[in-house]
Amino acid sequence: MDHPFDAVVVGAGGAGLWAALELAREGVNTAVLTKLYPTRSHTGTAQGGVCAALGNLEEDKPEWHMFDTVKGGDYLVDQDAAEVLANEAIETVIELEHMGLPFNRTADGKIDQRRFGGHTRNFGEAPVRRACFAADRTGHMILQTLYQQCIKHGVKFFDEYQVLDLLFEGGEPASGGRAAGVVAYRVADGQLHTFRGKAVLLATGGFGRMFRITSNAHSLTGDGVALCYRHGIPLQDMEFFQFHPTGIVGIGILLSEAARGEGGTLLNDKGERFMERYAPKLMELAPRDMVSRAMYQEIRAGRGIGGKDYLYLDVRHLGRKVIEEKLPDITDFARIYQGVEPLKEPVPVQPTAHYAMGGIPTNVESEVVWDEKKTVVPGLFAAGECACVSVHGANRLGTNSLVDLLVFGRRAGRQMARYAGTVERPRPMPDATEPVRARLAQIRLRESSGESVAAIRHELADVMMDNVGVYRDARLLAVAKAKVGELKDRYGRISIADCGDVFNTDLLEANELGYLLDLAEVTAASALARTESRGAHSREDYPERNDARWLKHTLAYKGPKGPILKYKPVSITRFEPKPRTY
Amino acid sequence: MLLFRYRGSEGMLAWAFHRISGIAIWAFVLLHVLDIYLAGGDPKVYDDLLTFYASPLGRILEVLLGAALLYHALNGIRILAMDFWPRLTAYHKQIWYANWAIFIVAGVPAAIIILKPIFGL
Amino acid sequence: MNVDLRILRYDPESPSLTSAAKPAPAAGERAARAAESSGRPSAPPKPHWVTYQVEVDPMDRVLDLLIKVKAEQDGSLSFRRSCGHGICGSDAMLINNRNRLACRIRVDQLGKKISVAPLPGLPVVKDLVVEMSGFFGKYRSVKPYLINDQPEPERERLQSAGDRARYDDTTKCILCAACTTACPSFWARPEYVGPAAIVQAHRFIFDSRDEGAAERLEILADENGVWRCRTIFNCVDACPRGINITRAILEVSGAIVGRRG
Amino acid sequence: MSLYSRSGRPRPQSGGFELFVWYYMRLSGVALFVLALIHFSVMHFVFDPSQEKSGWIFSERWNNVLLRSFDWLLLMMVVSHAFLGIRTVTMDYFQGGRRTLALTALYLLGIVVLVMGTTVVLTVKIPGA
Ligand SMILES: Cc1cc2nc3c(=O)[nH]c(=O)nc-3n(C[C@H](O)[C@H](O)[C@H](O)COP(=O)(O)OP(=O)(O)OC[C@H]3O[C@@H](n4cnc5c(N)ncnc54)[C@H](O)[C@@H]3O)c2cc1C
Ligand code: HEM
Ligand code: SF4
Ligand code: F3S
Ligand code: FES
Repeated sequence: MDHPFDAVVVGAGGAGLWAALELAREGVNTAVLTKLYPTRSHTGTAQGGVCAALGNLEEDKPEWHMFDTVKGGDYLVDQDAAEVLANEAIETVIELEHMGLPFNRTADGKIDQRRFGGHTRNFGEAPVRRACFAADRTGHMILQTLYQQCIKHGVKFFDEYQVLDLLFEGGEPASGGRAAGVVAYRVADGQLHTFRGKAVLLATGGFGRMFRITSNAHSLTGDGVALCYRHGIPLQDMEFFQFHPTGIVGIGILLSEAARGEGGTLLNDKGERFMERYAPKLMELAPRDMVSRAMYQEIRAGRGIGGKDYLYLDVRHLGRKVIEEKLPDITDFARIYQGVEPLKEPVPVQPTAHYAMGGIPTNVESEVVWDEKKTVVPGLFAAGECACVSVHGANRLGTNSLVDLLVFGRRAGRQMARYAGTVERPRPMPDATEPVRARLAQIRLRESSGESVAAIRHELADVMMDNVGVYRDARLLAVAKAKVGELKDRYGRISIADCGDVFNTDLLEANELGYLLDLAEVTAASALARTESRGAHSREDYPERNDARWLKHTLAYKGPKGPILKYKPVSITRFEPKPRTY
Repeated sequence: MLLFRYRGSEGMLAWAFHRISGIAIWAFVLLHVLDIYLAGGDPKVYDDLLTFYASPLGRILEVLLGAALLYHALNGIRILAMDFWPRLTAYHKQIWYANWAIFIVAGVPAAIIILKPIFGL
Repeated sequence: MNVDLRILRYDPESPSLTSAAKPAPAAGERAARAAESSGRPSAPPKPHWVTYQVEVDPMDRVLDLLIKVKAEQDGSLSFRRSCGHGICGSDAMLINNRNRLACRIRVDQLGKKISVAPLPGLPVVKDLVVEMSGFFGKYRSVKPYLINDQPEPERERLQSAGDRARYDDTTKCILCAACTTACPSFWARPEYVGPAAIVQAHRFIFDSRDEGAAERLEILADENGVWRCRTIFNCVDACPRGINITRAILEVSGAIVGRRG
Repeated sequence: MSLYSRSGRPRPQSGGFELFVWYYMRLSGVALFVLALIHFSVMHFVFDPSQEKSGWIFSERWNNVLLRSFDWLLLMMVVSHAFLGIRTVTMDYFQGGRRTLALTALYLLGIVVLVMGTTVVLTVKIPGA
């Protein structure tokens, strides 16, 4: 079935919803496609907060926010984008409040703010209260509020329609084609639909599911990112993947940084606050890459709890009131998933794969750019975790992802509305669904003795966790690269149990595994090439940051025998790179 | 059927009993109106009726009716109280147990009084 | 530790190849079946119980068990899941005859025999997947968004911490449908707007910044609105977010009575 | 009201009546709590009707206009409360044509009971008076 629209938004997390809202306000005929019901999007799991220099409790300025973002990202941040982020954070947060978001309040009725890792006053002096929050359900409230507004404005949703391909008119992006729509699979009955649009937004979220221990949802398989890659658009800075310091041991469920923002501490087996040794000024509120590395070093030095591979997060001294009012969900997670009572005992934690700094390269208007000269792919947009405007550089600061969604989701919507007014709607493409049909048939119809999807998924998660984790070196990465290659071969021979049409998650999971394999390959290759340590990318064989050689963004193009790596410069406007200490 | 398969807790039981007791009392009231109507026409019928009420079976039925009425009345007040003070919902189980306490304290002596004659006391 | 996991599976009229009821098809038959299945109008799927033996850790959650069965025993088992930690609302289902989120209930809380069935009272699509459009339609019907036509101030609207606390409980809802589908009133009359929608309406009716309370109360005062609640509390027992739903419902009916009576 | 039809929910019907039923159930509930319990205890503990002769009810109880009105009020309350209660139950468990049928039967029954009850209370002559 063919659906003609003017704009197509893929993904209904924070980024997609805000873009859809802008489009609806501008009266653009928009379809929002999402493989989950919108309220199931991963934005809903974000806990801690969203940063904006409102200065409600103490003096704060957007310039400070910008500086923290740039420094936190180890100077790989594009500073023009970071400036936009820090400035527009304020108006987007205020607008969210106007939309009804139930922020916690200060005594005088303003939006309450708390401390978060890496956010400081006066260019690094001391932690500042910048994270606006709604208990520890900030993401949940953002997702709900934006969805509510979309309903109010009559946005058309196509729930449980999974996009399986992108359509271009006039050739692939590299040969000047423009985005023309998407092919989507209706999960309920397995039918393929085409959605035509002048402007197409990808807001499909992250891909943490390539790691064994991750805070990411099962559905975060990088669909949009991988589809771009397969259409010749390069992926930027994929070697930078953030490990969050405090995941629940063994399963990776996140205990928000808000726990530390409110004063929680990290302890080793001897009961020491070991962060004193690694970041004397900010202690536990140093950026995540540093804290995760510090934890790994403690564990390696045998100071993990009982000599094992985890440490303690201690919030007992915060008192029942703070814990129950400001951290209720986190407390609940510890109780349910670990059987630990945070009021009485310290909570065992270990770093967990959390956030993809890299993704689809875009400019500050959220347009996808496909080469080193930032040439725009007409009509194609990306925002949210799947995109890389590079406001996070080599390491994202806590709360900056939600700001990223709001600021660049909104910009995407506005720019799409402008753009859609200037071009004709793409013509119907009768054969558009054919490649997808063929791809699915290959998986669906192979006889049942093939390779197992679950086995490949597990082996992938293991090798990525063990070899492309917090610490890396040439040998580990080479092994990972080879292993992923082998898994890709085996993936070519998979077979599945379900060949029906109705809610066939067997088929969809098999297809998603293909995306994860592509992205894992790019991640390993990009990481192997970057012979320095920067932000979340720590090479033990190259422990220093090397600005002379590596102050540049990686661009990985799909080649016939694996990724082809190119580089593009970092935009530096105000802050010259300096050593990064806290 | 779902109603029997689903494992509800106190609230669901309280409702099921309330509904059942309401229906049961209603059935009794129907009969009661009918019998009084007939008795109004013919004192003889009324005497027969009274004899039945005095019989052991009649007394047991009366105790059951009383129990249904008492439960329904108490739980009705529980619902009313929550309607007017929604905060009380947090204690709906406790209130239900308190109802049972009252039910026993008030109901058992009453039942004894009604049943006594069966045992010739 | 081994558990018996009984799953109430619903086969839609399409070829599931290894579903326990059917033998795996011979080579070549797969293509024929797939071809035959496309585009066929779907008949209501048929239910049957299937028992799986699963090796588990007591701290595993039911969702882990389902994933394990799908990975190791039968890939054709369908269920929804996403976040895996009780925050997205995908995997509400009937577990040991009570509605819960599969990712929030541990094996050690359930015992060695675990039964899993789709949410009661909604049409089943396949296995543990139910049709949600009616549920979300009811959600939409209560105008679940802030209504305030006053010009927006430059900065945030002010709200006291007390006014904020007034509706805190109902902001937690993740629209998982566990409550509505646990409600005997809803089973009896599927037209009942249901506890989830009332919770969502409550969240705005009691928000000091909202001005749409009258419209929503009007909607909820109708035949299928708050009056259908019989204070049964199954909703509260089922809610994975621990919301005191009945209280919210009674506050809404109180508001209607207060306005009209 | 476009939002309404999109929602898949029927348009509002008889909203005012449902509110009335809800309220009335509660008001009559309170009244019944007092009246019915008094009635039951009077009948069983103050007098024991099974110990009385048939004349008692006519000679003592209904000689008093006040007690007669009390019984009539009680009857009205019980019948209306129970009647509306059963209406809810009926509507819960019967759909479509069967619901109409069951409700009609219920309404008829209600009228019959009211008429019968009122006749008894109003017209019964006091024997021997
Ligand atoms: C546990 C956790 C806590 C976090 N806490 C914070 C925090 O406190 N502060 C902060 O700033 N950041 C936080 N983050 C990061 C932040 O939440 C995410 O980066 C952000 O929510 C991503 O939003 P998104 O809009 O890009 O995508 P998502 O919210 O992930 O949404 C993706 C959407 O795309 C759809 N989709 C995906 N693939 C397809 C397809 N093929 N077809 C159709 N639709 C598709 C999905 O259905 C979904 O609607 C946290 C992340 C995690 C995991
Ligand atoms: C003695 C005092 C009584 C009180 C306080 C009382 C109270 C109530 C209340 C509050 C309800 C509404 C329940 C709800 O909406 O969920 C109700 C329902 C009902 N009552 Fe009563 N009631 C009393 C006596 C009676 C009597 C004497 C009868 C029968 C003759 C009766 C029959 C019913 C019925 C059939 C229902 C409907 C039950 C349902 O919907 O599940 N009640 N009662
Ligand atoms: S109120 Fe609770 S049970 Fe109901 S939908 Fe919301 S979260 Fe789920
Ligand atoms: S279970 Fe149903 S009846 Fe009311 S209290 Fe909950 S909505
Ligand atoms: S998977 Fe998200 S709630 Fe269970």
